[in-house]
Amino acid sequence: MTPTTLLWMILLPAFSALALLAVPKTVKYVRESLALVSAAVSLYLAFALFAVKDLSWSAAWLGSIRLELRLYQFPAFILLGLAGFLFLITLYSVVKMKDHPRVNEYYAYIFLSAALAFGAVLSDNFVPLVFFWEGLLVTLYALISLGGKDAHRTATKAFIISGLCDFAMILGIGIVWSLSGTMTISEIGLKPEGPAALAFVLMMIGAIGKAGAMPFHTWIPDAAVDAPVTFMAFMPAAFEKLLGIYLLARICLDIFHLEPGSGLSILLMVIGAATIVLAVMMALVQKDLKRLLSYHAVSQVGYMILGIGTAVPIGIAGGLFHMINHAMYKSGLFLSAGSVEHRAGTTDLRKLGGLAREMPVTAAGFTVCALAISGVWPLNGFVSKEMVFHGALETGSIIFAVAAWVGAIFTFASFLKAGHSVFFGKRSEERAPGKVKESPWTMLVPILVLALLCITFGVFNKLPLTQFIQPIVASHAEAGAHLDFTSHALDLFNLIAGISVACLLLAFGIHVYGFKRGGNKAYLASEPIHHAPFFKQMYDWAEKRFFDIYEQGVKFLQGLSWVLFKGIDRPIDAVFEKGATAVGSAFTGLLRKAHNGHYANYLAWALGGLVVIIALVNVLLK
Amino acid sequence: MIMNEWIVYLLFAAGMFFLGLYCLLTMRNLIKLFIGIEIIGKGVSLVLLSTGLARKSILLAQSLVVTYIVLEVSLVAVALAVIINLYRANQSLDIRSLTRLKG
Amino acid sequence: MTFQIILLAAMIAASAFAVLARDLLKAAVALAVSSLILGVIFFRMGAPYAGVFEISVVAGLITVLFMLTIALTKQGDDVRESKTVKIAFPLFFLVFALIDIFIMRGILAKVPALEGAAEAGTFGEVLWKERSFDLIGQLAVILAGVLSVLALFRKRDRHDHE
Amino acid sequence: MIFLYIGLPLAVSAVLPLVGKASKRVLPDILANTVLAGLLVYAATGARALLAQGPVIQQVRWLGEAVNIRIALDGFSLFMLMTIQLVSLCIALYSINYMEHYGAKANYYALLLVMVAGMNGLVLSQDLFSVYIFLEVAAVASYALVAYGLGAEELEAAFKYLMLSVVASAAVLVGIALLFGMTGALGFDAVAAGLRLLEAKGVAGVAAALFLMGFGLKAALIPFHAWLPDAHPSAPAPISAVLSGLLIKVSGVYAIARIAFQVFDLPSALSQVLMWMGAVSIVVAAFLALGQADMKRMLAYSSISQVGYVVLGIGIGTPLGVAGGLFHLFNHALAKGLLFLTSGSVQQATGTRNLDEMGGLAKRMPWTAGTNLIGALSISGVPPLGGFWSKLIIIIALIQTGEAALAVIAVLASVLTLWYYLIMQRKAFFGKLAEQWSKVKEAPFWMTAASVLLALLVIGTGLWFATVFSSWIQPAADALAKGF
Repeated sequence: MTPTTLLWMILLPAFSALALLAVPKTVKYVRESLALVSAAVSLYLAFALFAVKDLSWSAAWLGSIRLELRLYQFPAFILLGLAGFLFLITLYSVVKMKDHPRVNEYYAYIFLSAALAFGAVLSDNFVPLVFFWEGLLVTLYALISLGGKDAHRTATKAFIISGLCDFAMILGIGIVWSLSGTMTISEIGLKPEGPAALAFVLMMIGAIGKAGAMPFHTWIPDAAVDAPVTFMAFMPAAFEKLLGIYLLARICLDIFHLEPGSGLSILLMVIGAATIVLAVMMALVQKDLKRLLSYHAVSQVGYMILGIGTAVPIGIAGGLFHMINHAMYKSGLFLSAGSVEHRAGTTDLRKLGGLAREMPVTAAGFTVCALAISGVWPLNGFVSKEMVFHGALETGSIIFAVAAWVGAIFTFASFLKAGHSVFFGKRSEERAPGKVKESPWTMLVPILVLALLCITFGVFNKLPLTQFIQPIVASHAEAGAHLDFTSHALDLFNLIAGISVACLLLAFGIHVYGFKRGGNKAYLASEPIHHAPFFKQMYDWAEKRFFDIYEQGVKFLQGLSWVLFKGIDRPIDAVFEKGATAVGSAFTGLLRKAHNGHYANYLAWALGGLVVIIALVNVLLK
Repeated sequence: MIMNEWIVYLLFAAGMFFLGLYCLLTMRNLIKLFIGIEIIGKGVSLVLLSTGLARKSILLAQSLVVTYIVLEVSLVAVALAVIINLYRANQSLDIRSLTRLKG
Repeated sequence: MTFQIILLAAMIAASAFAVLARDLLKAAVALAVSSLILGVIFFRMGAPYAGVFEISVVAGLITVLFMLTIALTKQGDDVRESKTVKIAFPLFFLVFALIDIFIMRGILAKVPALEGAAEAGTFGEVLWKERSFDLIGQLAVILAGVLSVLALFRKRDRHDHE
Repeated sequence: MIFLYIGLPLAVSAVLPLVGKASKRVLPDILANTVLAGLLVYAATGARALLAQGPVIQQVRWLGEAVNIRIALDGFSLFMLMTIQLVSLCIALYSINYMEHYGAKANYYALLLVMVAGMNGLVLSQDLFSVYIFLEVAAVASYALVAYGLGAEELEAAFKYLMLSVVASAAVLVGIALLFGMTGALGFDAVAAGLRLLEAKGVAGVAAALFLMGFGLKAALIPFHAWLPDAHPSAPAPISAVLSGLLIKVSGVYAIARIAFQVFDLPSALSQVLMWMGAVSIVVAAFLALGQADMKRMLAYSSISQVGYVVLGIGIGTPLGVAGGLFHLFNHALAKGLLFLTSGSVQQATGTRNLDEMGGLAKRMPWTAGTNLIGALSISGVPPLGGFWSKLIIIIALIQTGEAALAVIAVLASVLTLWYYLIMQRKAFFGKLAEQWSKVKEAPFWMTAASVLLALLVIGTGLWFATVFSSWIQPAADALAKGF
């Protein structure tokens, strides 16, 4: 392992992207095998780098700015995760995206995103970081716009929101640079006070915007409908979460030293808690599986931000662990949804039902992942959520823990509803029996791998916690801190776990109640909450995109431009139109009439002009 | 005395200018118009040479006039070529037909 | 001086005839006559070279060019000049002459002038040595004229036009 | 050898018709462009060094003997030379493709070179009569070039141009004769010295007025402008660009400036008349441009309006005003050249100049549309392009001298300018692509290249205006203020 391997880690997917773009459409299998081989090699490289864990490489770039790459515990771990997801999603795409009209571009963008993401994770200098980060913005736009007709609008929305977040981050980086005098990330260690606090907030916006926290999330549910489902599993569910939370952790741990209980810590926790609760409330009432999943993708970010925001070791560890767990089960869920869409042709909960008989493997994978995201013992979600609860309680603010629990209740309730509607219960009347088959193996393998990983990381949580998470936190925590996270990982008999289990039971109760109220239709199970007095109003507003800052911003700008147009532009225009134009055109008309093309006329002007000038000069001379 | 002589020439030159401009302003035939230009040209040469006479530098004025005449020939050639082409294009030598460009 | 004034008046008369004549050929001839008279005036002013040029080039070459043009545009002859212009001419000319004699003369008499020394040398020396830059200009202007005539009478074959 | 500026183009143009017999297209293309490029390089490098010790008066030597050809080079002439060669080179490049279908390319280049030689000679000469001769050299070539298409409209425009121009030349000559009669001299400085001794205000004023009429007609100042909107649009596009970009400035503005400053020492009466002539031209021509539907005619009226700015700036007479006027001269030469070239591209592609028939051409001719927009923005005075800076300098100079009314006129007229250029942009390039233009193609390589080159120069002048201003404009303005 030479340091240049770091560079290859970035260049390999980049070159693959170019090669994939060049493969002609008519050639079969070449593209897919190339993509798979490239993804596999990336994964292998990531494993190899994970084993080394300590490398750095740098070269002069853009004049005095250095392209600095640095690998240590944390990036190595993220890199491994990214490469793993890249491989699984490529495998899945082999079938799912086979008939997409722009499949060339799709693969190219996926691998380009991977290259940029690897670069962003590895870079140890702000300039290349921003370069890679902004590059991701472009591929994000490109990938969403592959979705079809309406995707363009969503892509624009995603681009603008993410772009604003990135702009905030660049501003923050600028402040950090002026404060610390260096662009090399590993040399920076600031206390978030005064201007540094502002820088912290700005960079934080960049990070959580990438991860999709509220209020920067609104493009994700839209994209879930418009964009290819593999994109959802790839970008918002996996890559962007990993990158965003990775950067957030770097910001909180490396670049700044976030103190537990400080104002910024509480700000982060508030954002996290609000994201958990609000997004899960929205998820609960969705009638479309992909939309539902996408709101969960937002909601779960809240746990990570909450965990990291606690700034206590167990909270941070929980946040990071939740990040990797979430990437696994949310990808699994999106891929299962894709599998359903692939065979049943829809992801609308109202039109699905009883698919477990026809698609048992998909159903099993979905169930495991759904239980994991809901935090059911002994899956990985349970472990990481417990850690976040512990961390939240350790800061002494019970309210955050309560918010997290509320989130857990509705998460489980919504997944009961989703699973019940899609895979169990009665078969939908619209669907003829036997028409739907199980998906091909290349689609199932990624789902199963992810489901198995969910179980493994839950039952044998000691492995990831000691191997991956602990070293990361250890390198940043103060000496002597309590760093054994595994002690109560699967312990059911303590107060916190008890409350969690109670929450799950409550959720089950809510679901059963709603199911009965909705006339045994699972997709109506959330209606009682939907129509509860206070919530109804909120949901109505949410339906109207009342809380969508982008839509509101657009509306505001439209309103403003309307006011400007009617109030200022039109009156001015009227002055011009009625006043100036009338006078001007009369004058112009007169002048044009004078130019009648007669030579004698023109000559007479010239002679008259001569006489006038002679007179003028002589008058003025005296 | 010499100044008086100069004035006489200038007055007659002014007469030539008047004739030329009168022609340019009132006539319609393109060739006639150019005759007007020629008359103005004669006025100019007269002014130049008489000025040289008044300044006692007749040789210099002479060389100026010669240059001016050469120049005039060149100009006449071009102008008449334009007129012939115009006649071919319009089948008319009337200046009033030349009002296509206006506004 | 008196003879000179008579010549000048004759030149004006010839020019006026050139302006007013209905027949273009007569007008051209009148113009040539006017040039001839101017040439004689130049001679009498002590400028033989200018006189020769005026007579040979202006009265000769330019008149030939005029004739050629008139011949090439034979039907163009029938451009009807306005009658009132001819009738009004004496009136305008009288007004002008009065202005010329009484006002212009008054103004021109006041033209101040520096005393200058008489020049020495011959015409050739002046033209070739002092005004040699003008010769370049003459060359250029002849070149421009030739090229212009070439351009204006160039053959326009269809291929070129497309 | 400054004489090369006159001698080389003349010699080449004499040979070109013969060359044209041997090679119809390629050789004339190469020859003409090489000559202009060589002269440009010389102006930018060699001639600059000559000026290091101040103005140069060069005596041409021929066969080892001094010939009495005196040509003078100072900052002002050098600046004009630079502008002339720069724009004419771009135009010659453009002509490679554009003049294909006019035929007789060799003859065309020969006329172009004679015109350039005439302008160079005018700029380099230092006596009144030489100015007149070279004015005529350039003018005779320009008559033929305006009529080059040989259509009825071209000939009509050329005829009116010629007939008005000749009267103007007569006025100039009478003015020269008057000054000659008073001072007995023809050289600028000698005449100026004589005038100082005489203190002949009235007659000098008449002479000045005659010059103003003569050169004002060449510069197309209102009310002497009527030939320009006929002649400039009728000429082939590259010639329109030369006429609008160079000829009216060299034979009009340069001559006025040179004579007003160096011969008459710019009395305040002359300054006032110049400024007001400029202001009237700016406003009236801007209104006229507003009412045009013909693209090139609109550009032609715009030329009158912009020359008004130049004359206004020079007429102020303060160093800043003169510099601003000259800078605007330079900017306008580049931008108007560019605009006429792009209009030629549009005309060649669509076969029309009528703005109402166009629309959406930007989609089919992106380079043409883009470069046209740059030129239009520069002339309209949109920062940071060159036209903005020069107009700004003129306006500042006006305010400094207390001419608030003129400053307001200049500002308002620049709004008008923007207005009609926006009309042009909207009608020609923006909006929906009309059905009949769906097969229109972008202009050929050399035409696009010339437009892009000029556009880059326009942008460059704007971005590095301080450099351009201090290295070219300021020396020119200084030379004008000081004299030889």
